[in-house]
Amino acid sequence: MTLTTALRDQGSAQQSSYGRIGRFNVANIGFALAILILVIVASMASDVFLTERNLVSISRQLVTNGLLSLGMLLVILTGGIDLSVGPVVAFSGLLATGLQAYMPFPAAIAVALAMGLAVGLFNGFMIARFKLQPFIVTLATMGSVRGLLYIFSETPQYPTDPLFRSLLGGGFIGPFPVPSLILLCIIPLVWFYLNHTVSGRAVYAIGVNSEAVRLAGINVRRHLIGAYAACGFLAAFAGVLLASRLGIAQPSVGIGYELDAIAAVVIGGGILGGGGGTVIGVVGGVLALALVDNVLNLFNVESYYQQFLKGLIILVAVLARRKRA
Amino acid sequence: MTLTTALRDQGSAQQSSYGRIGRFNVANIGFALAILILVIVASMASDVFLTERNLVSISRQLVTNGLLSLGMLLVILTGGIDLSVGPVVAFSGLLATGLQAYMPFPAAIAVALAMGLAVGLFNGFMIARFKLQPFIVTLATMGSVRGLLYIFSETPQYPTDPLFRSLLGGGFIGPFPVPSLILLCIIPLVWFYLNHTVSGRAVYAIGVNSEAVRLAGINVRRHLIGAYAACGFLAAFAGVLLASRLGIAQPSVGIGYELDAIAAVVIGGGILGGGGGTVIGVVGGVLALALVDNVLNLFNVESYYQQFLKGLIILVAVLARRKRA
Amino acid sequence: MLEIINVSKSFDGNPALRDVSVTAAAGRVLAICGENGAGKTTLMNVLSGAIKPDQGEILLDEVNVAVGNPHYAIELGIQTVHQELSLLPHLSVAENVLLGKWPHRRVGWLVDWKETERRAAEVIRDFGFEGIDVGARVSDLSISLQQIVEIAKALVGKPRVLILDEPSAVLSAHETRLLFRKIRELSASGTLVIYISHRLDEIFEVSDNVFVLKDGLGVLSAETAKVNRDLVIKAMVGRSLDAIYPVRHPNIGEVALEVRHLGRRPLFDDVTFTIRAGEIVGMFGLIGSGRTDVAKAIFGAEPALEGEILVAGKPVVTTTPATAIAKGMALVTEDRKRDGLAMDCSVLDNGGLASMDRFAFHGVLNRARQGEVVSNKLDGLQVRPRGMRRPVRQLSGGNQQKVVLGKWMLVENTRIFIFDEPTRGVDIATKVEIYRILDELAATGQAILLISSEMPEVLGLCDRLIVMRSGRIVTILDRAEFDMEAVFAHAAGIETPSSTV
Amino acid sequence: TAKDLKIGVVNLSLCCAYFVGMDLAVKDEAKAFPNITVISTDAKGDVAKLTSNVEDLLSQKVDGLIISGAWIEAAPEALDAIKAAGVPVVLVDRMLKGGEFTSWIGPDNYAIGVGIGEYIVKRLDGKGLLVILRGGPADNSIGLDRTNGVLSVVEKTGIQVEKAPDFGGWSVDGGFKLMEDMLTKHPQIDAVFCENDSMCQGAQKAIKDAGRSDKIFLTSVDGEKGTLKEIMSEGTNYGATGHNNSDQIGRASFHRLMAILAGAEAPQKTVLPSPIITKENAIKFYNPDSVF
Ligand SMILES: Nc1ncnc2c1ncn2[C@@H]1O[C@H](COP(=O)(O)OP(=O)(O)OP(=O)(O)O)[C@@H](O)[C@H]1O
Ligand SMILES: Nc1ncnc2c1ncn2[C@@H]1O[C@H](COP(=O)(O)OP(=O)(O)OP(=O)(O)O)[C@@H](O)[C@H]1O
Ligand SMILES: [Mg+2]
Ligand SMILES: [Mg+2]
Repeated sequence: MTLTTALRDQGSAQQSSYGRIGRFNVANIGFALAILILVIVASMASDVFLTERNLVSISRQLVTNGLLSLGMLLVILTGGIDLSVGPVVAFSGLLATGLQAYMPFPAAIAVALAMGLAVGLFNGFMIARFKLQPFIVTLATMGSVRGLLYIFSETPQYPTDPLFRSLLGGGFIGPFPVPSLILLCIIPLVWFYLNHTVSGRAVYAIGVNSEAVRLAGINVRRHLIGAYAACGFLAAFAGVLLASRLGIAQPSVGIGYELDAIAAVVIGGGILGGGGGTVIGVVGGVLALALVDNVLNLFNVESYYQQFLKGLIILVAVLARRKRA
Repeated sequence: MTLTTALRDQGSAQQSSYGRIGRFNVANIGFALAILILVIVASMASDVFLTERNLVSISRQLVTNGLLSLGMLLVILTGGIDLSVGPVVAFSGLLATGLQAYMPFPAAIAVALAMGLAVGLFNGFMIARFKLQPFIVTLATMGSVRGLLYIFSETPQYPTDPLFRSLLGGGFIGPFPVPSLILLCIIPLVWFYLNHTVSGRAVYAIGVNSEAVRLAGINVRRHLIGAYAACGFLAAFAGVLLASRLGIAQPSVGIGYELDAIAAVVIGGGILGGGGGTVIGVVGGVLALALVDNVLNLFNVESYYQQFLKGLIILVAVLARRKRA
Repeated sequence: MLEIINVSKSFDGNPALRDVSVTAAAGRVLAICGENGAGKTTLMNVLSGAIKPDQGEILLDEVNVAVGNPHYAIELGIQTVHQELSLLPHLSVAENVLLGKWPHRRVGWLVDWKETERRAAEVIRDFGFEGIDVGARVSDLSISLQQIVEIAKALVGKPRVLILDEPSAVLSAHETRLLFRKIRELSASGTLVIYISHRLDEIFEVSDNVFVLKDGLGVLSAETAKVNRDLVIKAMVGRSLDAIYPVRHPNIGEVALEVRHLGRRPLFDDVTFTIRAGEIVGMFGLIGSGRTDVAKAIFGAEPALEGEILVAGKPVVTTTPATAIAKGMALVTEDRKRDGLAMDCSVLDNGGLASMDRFAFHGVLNRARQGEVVSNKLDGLQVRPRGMRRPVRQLSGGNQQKVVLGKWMLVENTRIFIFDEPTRGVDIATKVEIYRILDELAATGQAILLISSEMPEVLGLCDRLIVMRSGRIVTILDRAEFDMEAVFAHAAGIETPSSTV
Repeated sequence: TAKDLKIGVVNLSLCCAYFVGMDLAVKDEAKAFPNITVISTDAKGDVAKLTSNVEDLLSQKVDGLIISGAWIEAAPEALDAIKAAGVPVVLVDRMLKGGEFTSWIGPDNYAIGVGIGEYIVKRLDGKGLLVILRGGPADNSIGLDRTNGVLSVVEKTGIQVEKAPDFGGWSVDGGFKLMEDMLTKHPQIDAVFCENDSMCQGAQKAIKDAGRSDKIFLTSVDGEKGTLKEIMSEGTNYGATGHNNSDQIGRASFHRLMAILAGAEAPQKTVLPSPIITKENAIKFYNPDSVF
């Protein structure tokens, strides 16, 4: 046995006892088990839960929060937060549909994505350049972008090109909905970015100690801005997919979306302020939230009780994760 | 020259540039100036700004955010955050009005305040005992309390006792509205608590380094729970005053109030994550936000442009504070 | 008076203390020695109530204090100066000193600020530091004065047991002397003082008894007078160390770094010196003399405002660390917790942080190769415990320091190494290793600037020595001119007959 | 030498096309009169902010107020303050309880619900399963009235009613998601009623994606441009919408206020007719240039 393999073995043995760093630690396994139990209970208690129809529904419903949560993960890893994703979703949908009257729909989509990128770049720039608190910067952007999008259009916009819906949000490849497939492609991309690129590793480290990263000769500002830009871009992308799935873009959409995304990241083991969070955890968090929604609806739980229970479930989820960690 | 004096010289040289622990530092003075300029410009540009009627309006409008921001300050000083204040405001209003059918209104108010205290204690307990992240705990409570209050009453509640309105939210002492006077009394109380009580000092210290505070033999858990309890209590109090001012308790009220309160604290120099924030700063922040709202209305700025501008103004406010700090 | 009986503690299954027993009497000074990670701090954490032991008890006059409650320990008169600074930087000195012991008027929850300031001033004055203004903000004090404040916290009310966990690491010789005076005063009046330090000279100077921990086991417990340096080292390290400093065979080449009239007032001004390839140049000065600021300026972390920097004879402009690294510089920062390491990240990520480009192709990392190279390097530095995925937070201080060294040694094409207090808080065996590494680096033609506050270290290792005072270079000495008294006189600004500026 | 007039429009919310349309209609009517200024405010759904906005407008000495209370039931303090200031106020759309007002113009949401209910009963021939998607939250009296209106008719027949347990938030995506869950749960659905058009627009897509468009028809309330177009289109399963013309209501409210300011004795309550729009009559109501 060579030295390196010895080290590696040791590494994997230790993983079990050290939460955050490992990919498959106890907390994650417990979490996966909890989701599995939820699925089993649901499929026994409700005969429609495991139908193709319902699974397709769930897989489409979690796309928006999935994309937002992945972006939010990047930002939370740097120690930040992005409250402005909700309005970006709404604005992007309006642009992607409303501009179809003036240009082909791919161009409209490009404008929408560019807007998301721009908002993200702006957030990142203000935070990185002026060392402002991410919460307050993105809170301000949240208000401003919401104002802007209403200035752009105070009424819903409808796509004019039918392909916009049938190719993207409303499309299917075999039995699989296109938006879900897109999300499925983006998840490993983000994972690869975080784990196998210089920039991704820097993002992880910046959230823990940005001064140490800077002194290691890494351009902290660039990676910080990059994380916010990616988050804005993903939010805009989510907005395009949402509008194309619904066949309409409403200006009032997206309120509270940022909280859902943050909840998914934290339930998945993310730590606000940086230093914790994995793609697999986020996927679990998004899945858990979507399943809870779906199951509560299938079990016909009244709206207020749903809201009440959802709060409790979030609490139990973070408690359980803590206990096992 | 001996060594100690050499050191001493350097020590005192450093000090003069920072001054004593400043209650009135440069950033705060600049901030006060900015508010003053806003007031002067507004009173020159609008002939109604300085009318008694408008000043009374402003002073009543800022009561809710004033109380919430003071509570939020305590929590932010400990390094936390409380997202659950909005539903507490709504629930408290419902209890204080709805229960008047069954008991005299002071008893109904007592129940409402007790509810706020209980929510705060719950938040604090979960955060202090289980070391959970405040953001996610209070996000969960936010949902749960919102659900609960709808379970309590799906429809608005109206006060039955006319004194409830005329003594509290709707009352005047001379030209001064009662709620504003109450806020005016609570501000120095919170200041006194933070600066002159053992618990207040502990709150300041916990946000900076809670481990150090624990090692100094201080019961961190108790003071942490206390801060959340106070925040919940103040939110409930704000809810009672609001319901009594409006003459109606609406279950859906309070959405986004937590963000306004956080914005006021941060604009006033508070630091999310602990270690910064003063009562005087918060008062400035609350005042600034209320003035901006009022002035934008008086200047007849369209709703969406208001929203856009408000975001920008928040950004400029924190930027300006940073520059001077 | 104090009986530590069979105390054990492990973290995540790794034992930090194994069945440790030791006793000490009132009025004595007990020194605890051991390598980094031996368990010294853990033992003191048990005693001070910061953590609860897995088993065993600690009796203070027959009362068990090992219950994991700091408040209880303080009530019993156990006062602790923790190894990590635990001050609240934005609060005043007075408040920090009396944190948790705020004096109050009549009602228990009302703080009496006048009394707070008065008592804090009294404690600090009795300690010998009248110069510290108790109204000042702690963050405005220099690091060493902050440490004085930290110690003063433990002196409020007469402690029955005073624990000092490496208090001298950031203190100057003079301040250390005042501390020792205080220790003697307290022990004379019946306080048991427990003193932890990696500096054996201090141990022999101040302690009555010495207790040595190795890998969580108590391996030596004796009266200080009855043991000698070698015996203690042997107990700590498990073998003797014959030579602390490597014998230098300098092979000095071209000028690698030249600094001309560098300034960033008021921190430092008119700093001019050169370092040649293969040379170790020391930089000595009192704490706060501006050495770190010079290092940061050269490295572009906080760029200089005046002057120029030449690398291999060519002027360079270092505005960011990245540009400095590109010119072949590396800076091992003095405060590893604040500037050196991302504590929650893994050993691998920290070790590989500065050299990622080596393993990257268009920004995509070859993680397998990176892991292999980093773990080889850290293994060569004998970082313990091994395991690349462990967060560095869980390593002891000395091992953390080795990770920082490894991080910079992995960067390719480095010609100039700046070490800022590389041996602070590091045990004697690791120090020897670090000295060996410095010597080896020099032997491979690197130019080395060694900033240190430890006189023996700079005298033992350096080829030339820069002495700084108040942000200016007072003198630069060749090895032949090295003389402890003279260097100290220069640094402190005390006139001596031999001083030449 | 005409006197300048200042009119305040107090909107509870400008979130959605319906309310925006009303606000724009008032401004549009006012444009014709050079000496009339309209000041419009947005309370973002919060009754406290609405009260503040009323106070701010009174500070500016407006001559008259139009309040679009949207989904709140009452705003006593706001109405009291207006009364104290002696300014006439016209309520549009929502008739606020617990306070005095000069005049109200709006639809009767309950009646609209009844109309839709009758359409559903007729088309289902008194049997089948009707799914109801509510906007929420429960203190939203617009939705309550509409649903209660539908229920008052439907419950007397053999039609089964299933309310989606959660609220759709009045939005397209909310309707979409609720409908997906309901489609999963109920293999046989015959009709859908949504408390507004937006939710049904989402629900329609969900039904289409489930391949059940030919078995389920949709009904809603509002008469948005998009919905009207859909109802007119060939082979659609969008059955009917209750016409709630915010443009018309907005214009009417402006003229009502003008009349009051001119000294006219106005009726205190005016219900605007809300016809049920189906394929047959949709063309009469469709205006491609309208905002709403
Ligand atoms: N909180 C912790 N979690 C995990 N391991 C820990 C923790 N604290 C200490 N350890 C481990 O326990 C062992 C003893 O550490 P300790 O801090 O007591 O050493 P020390 O003798 O004080 O060393 P140093 O001289 O570097 O201060 C080390 O191996 C360290 O890695
Ligand atoms: N009170 C303080 N708070 C935070 N940082 C400080 C403080 N005092 C000094 N520093 C920083 O710590 C570093 C120490 O620099 P200093 O000017 O004290 O010179 P030094 O000779 O390097 O001192 P040392 O011997 O401690 O290394 C500098 O980067 C300085 O900016
Ligand atoms: Mg230690
Ligand atoms: Mg230094």
